[in-house]
Parts: sequence; structure tokens; C-alpha cells
Amino acid sequence: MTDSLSTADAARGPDDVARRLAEEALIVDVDGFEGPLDLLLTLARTQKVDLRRISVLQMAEQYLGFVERAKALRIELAADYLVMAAWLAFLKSRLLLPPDPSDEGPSGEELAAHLAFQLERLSAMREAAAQLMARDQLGRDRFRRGLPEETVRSRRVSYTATLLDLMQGYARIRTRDSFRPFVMDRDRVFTMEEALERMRGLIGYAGDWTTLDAWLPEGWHDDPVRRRSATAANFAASLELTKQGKLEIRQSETFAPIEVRRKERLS
Amino acid sequence: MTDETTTEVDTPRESLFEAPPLAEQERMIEAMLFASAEPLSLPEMAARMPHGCDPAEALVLLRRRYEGRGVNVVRAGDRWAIRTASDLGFLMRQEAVETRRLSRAAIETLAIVAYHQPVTRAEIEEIRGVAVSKGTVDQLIEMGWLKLGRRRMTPGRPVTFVTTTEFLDHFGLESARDLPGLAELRAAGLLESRPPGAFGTSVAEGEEEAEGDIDQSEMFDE
Amino acid sequence: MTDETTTEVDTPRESLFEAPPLAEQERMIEAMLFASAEPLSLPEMAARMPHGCDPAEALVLLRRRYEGRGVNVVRAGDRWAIRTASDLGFLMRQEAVETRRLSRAAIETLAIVAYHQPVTRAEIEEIRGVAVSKGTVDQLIEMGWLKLGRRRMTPGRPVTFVTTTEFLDHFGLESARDLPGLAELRAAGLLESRPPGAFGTSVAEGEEEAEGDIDQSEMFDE
Repeated sequence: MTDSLSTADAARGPDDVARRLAEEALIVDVDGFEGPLDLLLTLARTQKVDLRRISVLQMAEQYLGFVERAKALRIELAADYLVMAAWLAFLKSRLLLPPDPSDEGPSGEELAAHLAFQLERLSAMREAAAQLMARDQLGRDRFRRGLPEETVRSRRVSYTATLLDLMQGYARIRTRDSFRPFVMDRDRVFTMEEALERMRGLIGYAGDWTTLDAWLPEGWHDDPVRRRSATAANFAASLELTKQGKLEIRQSETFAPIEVRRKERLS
Repeated sequence: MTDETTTEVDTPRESLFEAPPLAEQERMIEAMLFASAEPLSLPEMAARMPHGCDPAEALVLLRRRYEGRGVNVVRAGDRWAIRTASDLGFLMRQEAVETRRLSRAAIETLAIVAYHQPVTRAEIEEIRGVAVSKGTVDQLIEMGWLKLGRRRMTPGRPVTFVTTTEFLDHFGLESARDLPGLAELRAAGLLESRPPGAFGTSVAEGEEEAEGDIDQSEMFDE
Repeated sequence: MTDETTTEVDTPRESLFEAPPLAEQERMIEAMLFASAEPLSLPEMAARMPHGCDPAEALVLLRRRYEGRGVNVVRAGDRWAIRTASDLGFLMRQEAVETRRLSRAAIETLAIVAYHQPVTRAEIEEIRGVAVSKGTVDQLIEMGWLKLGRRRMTPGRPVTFVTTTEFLDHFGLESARDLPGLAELRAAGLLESRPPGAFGTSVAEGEEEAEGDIDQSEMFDE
């Protein structure tokens, strides 16, 4: 594309050189554009004709050239610029090829007309915005009463709230749960830290072999979930204490009760 | 509007007191409009006046009285206010309030809502060709220039945005119909969703188009 | 006072520009007195006006013009202001209402009723996650924003609450159905940022409209 375009450019003389320079400048400014439509509008203006008479084909070529050069200069273009490029390439083929009678979709001319319309509408809105802002504005050119006399004398209280308050209030309630810090439901979990802490305190009294079951804390025997959690924690804690040399642990056979006792110090 | 007031005030016609003379009513309206920083509606004025008063009639007199003066009686939608004449703005530099500078996106969004109202977010985006950032509409609502309009009766029932009385007051417009260039834009078909006499089927940008179609025709069917 | 002004204004008499006509000066004073937040002295007015103006003379005219009107030009010490005519003070009294912001609890309660009506007290409490004080609902009813709906046909036949026309008026809504859904609130930037996925999957992009619908139909199931 670049090649074919630039050869074409070269053939067309100094006007096109100027145009190319302008396009290079566009690439430098790409951050200044509010999306592809904005850029297209700028390109359309280079044709210096009524927006209704612009050559969409020429504009499409300019845009595609712009995208190609941006690529060559390794400038990252946002995705919507590339989407527009793809669409313009499609439009261009539609405009250049003879219409396919079996095709149901809008013709190339119709698509081009719509694009031209969009540009004209955007341009018109910008102009309207400028006219609006150029009006005499309150607080700048026209003024309200500086000393309003709405003195507060009666006792009647009127409460005010804005729609924004209302919506934000609702939003606050409906999203409250999602802001709750993540906490695990722990009332049925006995942690190894808790088990360690507890066993360290009780270890001194365990001179004889006792089954691990007997070490379960008060209230953790009956509910199976709690019992399982406490047993696991106690078992892990006893392994840890054994490793530290504070406890001895034994099991006579597979699935037999596990027993522990204090490790006697060789004093 | 006049009707509204009269019906409201009609019943007490059997009141013991006669309505004050028109000149007196004019004085009352003058006092109320001078005292209030915000525009007042006719019903609001009527509610504060003695029974039997017709603020609409007195307002016509008052408005004429202030023509060409240093302050004028101006209309903003269905409300009225006294504002300084705009050619005297230079005297009030002390009073000038530093208004928040609006971004280009905000200014364009405001204009699009003003000229196309009621308009949905999708329609604003379709016209600008870019997504409307979250803060933009929010900022304009907070400034009191935009508010929610009725929902569009299309799939998804999107909310629409419209301009407020404050917007009219700020830009010195009697009504949204007085927006600069509105008639020309409409005549040129630039307030429609597609070029005049265009094909009906959906195009390039896709999905919203079809929906936009319904929206727009609904919108300008008045 | 007049002396003071003339001395101050005397020097620029050699100015290139002629002073504006007296009628124009009167307009200027009128605008300044209207817009100023404080009464103005003659030197203050002169300082703002073009060279060669004599506010004292124009002020005499303006003062005479407002004699017997709804507002008058009055003197306070050596300063001047526009004030409501004393016989019309009664018009200002009605406006003298103290406005207070609604409490957060009240706003939240109101919002829940608006979005979920008809809704019972128990349901409000469930959604807010805290008990609703009787005072809050009473206050909203007294303000005319809530009223009793029909009783729910469930055990205990609890009363429900719904919003009123006054509520719609105050918030500028056509109907309670015009209230934006959560997805729209978020799109408008009204929801503070939220941890991704915290809502579960169903709500992610905008389907909570649908979810809201379910809530509604549940609630409206009479």
C-alpha cells in the first residue's frame, strides 16, 4: 500500500508532497486526536471543499496512508484506528469495484455518503459547541443578584436531596457487600496455631501416653466438622512439637489411635 | 402556564379581598425577581402573591419596563429572572466567578445533548465517534446543566439526557429552541441519525445504528 | 461626597474619550448595584466605570426612577444598595425556609423504597442491613415523599411503602421507572470503583438490569 501510494504521490507533483508532509505532522499529533473520526475530519478539511463534496475515496486513501506510515515509524495506534483502517479499506474496494448485483448490503456510495454525513455532523456539532460557549454567560458576562434577599425567618424546615444523592445512596447500599474485606468464616476452623498454643500449655501434664482424641478442646467433640478440624490441627501441632523435641508420638498399627506424651529431658 | 396559575388562583375569587391592582402586582413581581438569585416560575410567584393575582400579565409589563435598562427581565425555560445586561459585563469583573474550565469533550457533549435532546449515551458516542468518558456526563450533571430525561422506549430502555433550566439561564437562552443555528442544523438534516434520503439498512458501525434509527425518528416526530 | 467623586474623576477630563451619556451611566450603576454582593460607595462605582463618569449624578436619576417601585435604591452609611420596598417584605417571608440536607439514613431508605416499591419495613431493613428507625420513615412520610401502599398479602399483612408524586416532582422524574439501574449508575461513574468480580458473574457488565428486574418482580408480586 505504501509503495503504490507513494509512487502515485510522486507522479502527482508538489501538491502531494505538501500533503504528505501534512500527514507526517498528523502522525506526530496522533495523541491530540479524539479518535479516528476526529482524524478523518481533519483529513477531510485538507481537501478544502464543502464537507458534502469531499472525496471519500481520497480521504480513505489518506487515512490508510497515515496508518501505514505510523506503522513504518513504529508508532502504536489504538485499536479503533486500526478498525477504522480495515473498514476504510473495505469501503475503498467497494468504491473501486463495480457493484455486485447479488450483494444485498448498502452500496459503496451509500457507505461513503454515511461517512461524509457523520463527518459533517461532527463538524456541525463542534461549531455549535463553539457558538454556545461564545454566548454571554452567567457569572462572566451577565450576572445574577449579588445580594439575594432570601432571609431565613420562618421555622419551617425543608429537607433537600438531589437525584444524585438518591442514586449514590442506592449504589452505596447495593455495593456495600462487595466492599467488605474478605474474611473467612472461621468459627468452625481450629487452626494449627491455636492447637500449638494450647498443646504447649498442656504438654507438661502429659507424662503418660494419651490418645490424640483426649487433646481436643472443649466444644469441638460433637459437631463432625469442628471435630475434624480440631483433630487435624492437633495432629499437625503434635508433629511440630515432636520435631521440636518436646513430644513423643506413636501409633501401634495403621488406623490405630495416635498417642502422644511429653518427651522426658535427659537432665 | 397562565392557565396553570389561574386555575390555582381561581377558587379564591370569592375571597373577601379583591386582587391588588396590576401596577401593584408588577411591583410584587419586581421585588420577588430582584430578591431571588435563581429564576422563579409563574406558579412560584403566584403562590407568594395575594389571592387573585396574575403574575403572567404583570410580568409582561415588568419585562417591557426593563427593556434597555442596566438589568433585564429574562426568561429561562418556564422561569424568569433579572440579570444584568450583557453589554455591562465589564463593570462586574469583581463579581465574576471563576468557572471550571470544561474539557473539549465536555463542551462537545453538552452541545450534543442540547441540540439532540433527549439523547442517550450511545447516541452521544455515535456522534463524537469516541466513548464518552465516565466523568464527563457526571460533571455536567453536577454543574446542574444536564439531567436525566425519560427512558427511551427501545430495547434496554436506556436513560436519556436533557438540559436544565440552569443551562438555559447560564447561556441566556429562553428555551432550547433558541439554541444558535438550531433551525439551520435541522434543515440540513444534521440532527438526524443518517443522511437525508439515505438507505434504511444498518451500516458500518453496526448494532447501535438500527436502534439509533428508531430513537431518532421517535425524537423528531414532534 | 459629590466633591470626593469629582476630585477623583477630575483628572481624566483630558482623556481622549468622552464620558458616556448620563442615561448610560445610570444603566451602569443599576447593573453594579444589582450584581454587587455588598453595598457600593460612589468612589467604588466610579473606579469601575469608564473615565469621566459621575456616579453621583447618575445615582440621583436612578434613585428617582426606583421611587415607589418594588425595589428601591437605599443608602447605608456612605454606600448604596438596591433593596426590597419595605411594604413588600411579606413576599420574602414565605421563601424564608430553612433547608437542610436529608440524613444519609433517610436518603438510603428513600432510595430503597424508590427502587423496590412497594416495600415493607422488614425488606428495607434487610436491604440496608440495619434497623430502620421509625423516625426516618415518619419523616419521609411527613415530607410527602413516601406514603403507605397496600398491605402485603403475607402473614402479618405488613404495610408497604411507595413514593409519591411529590417525590417525582422533587427529583424531576417522570416516573420511578426512570431511575437508572446499577449498570447505568456505574457507567455514569456514580459507583465508586469496586474490586473486579466482587459481584459474582451475573452482574459483571450490565445484566444486573435483569437482576434488578427479578428483584422488582419479586417485590411487586402482590
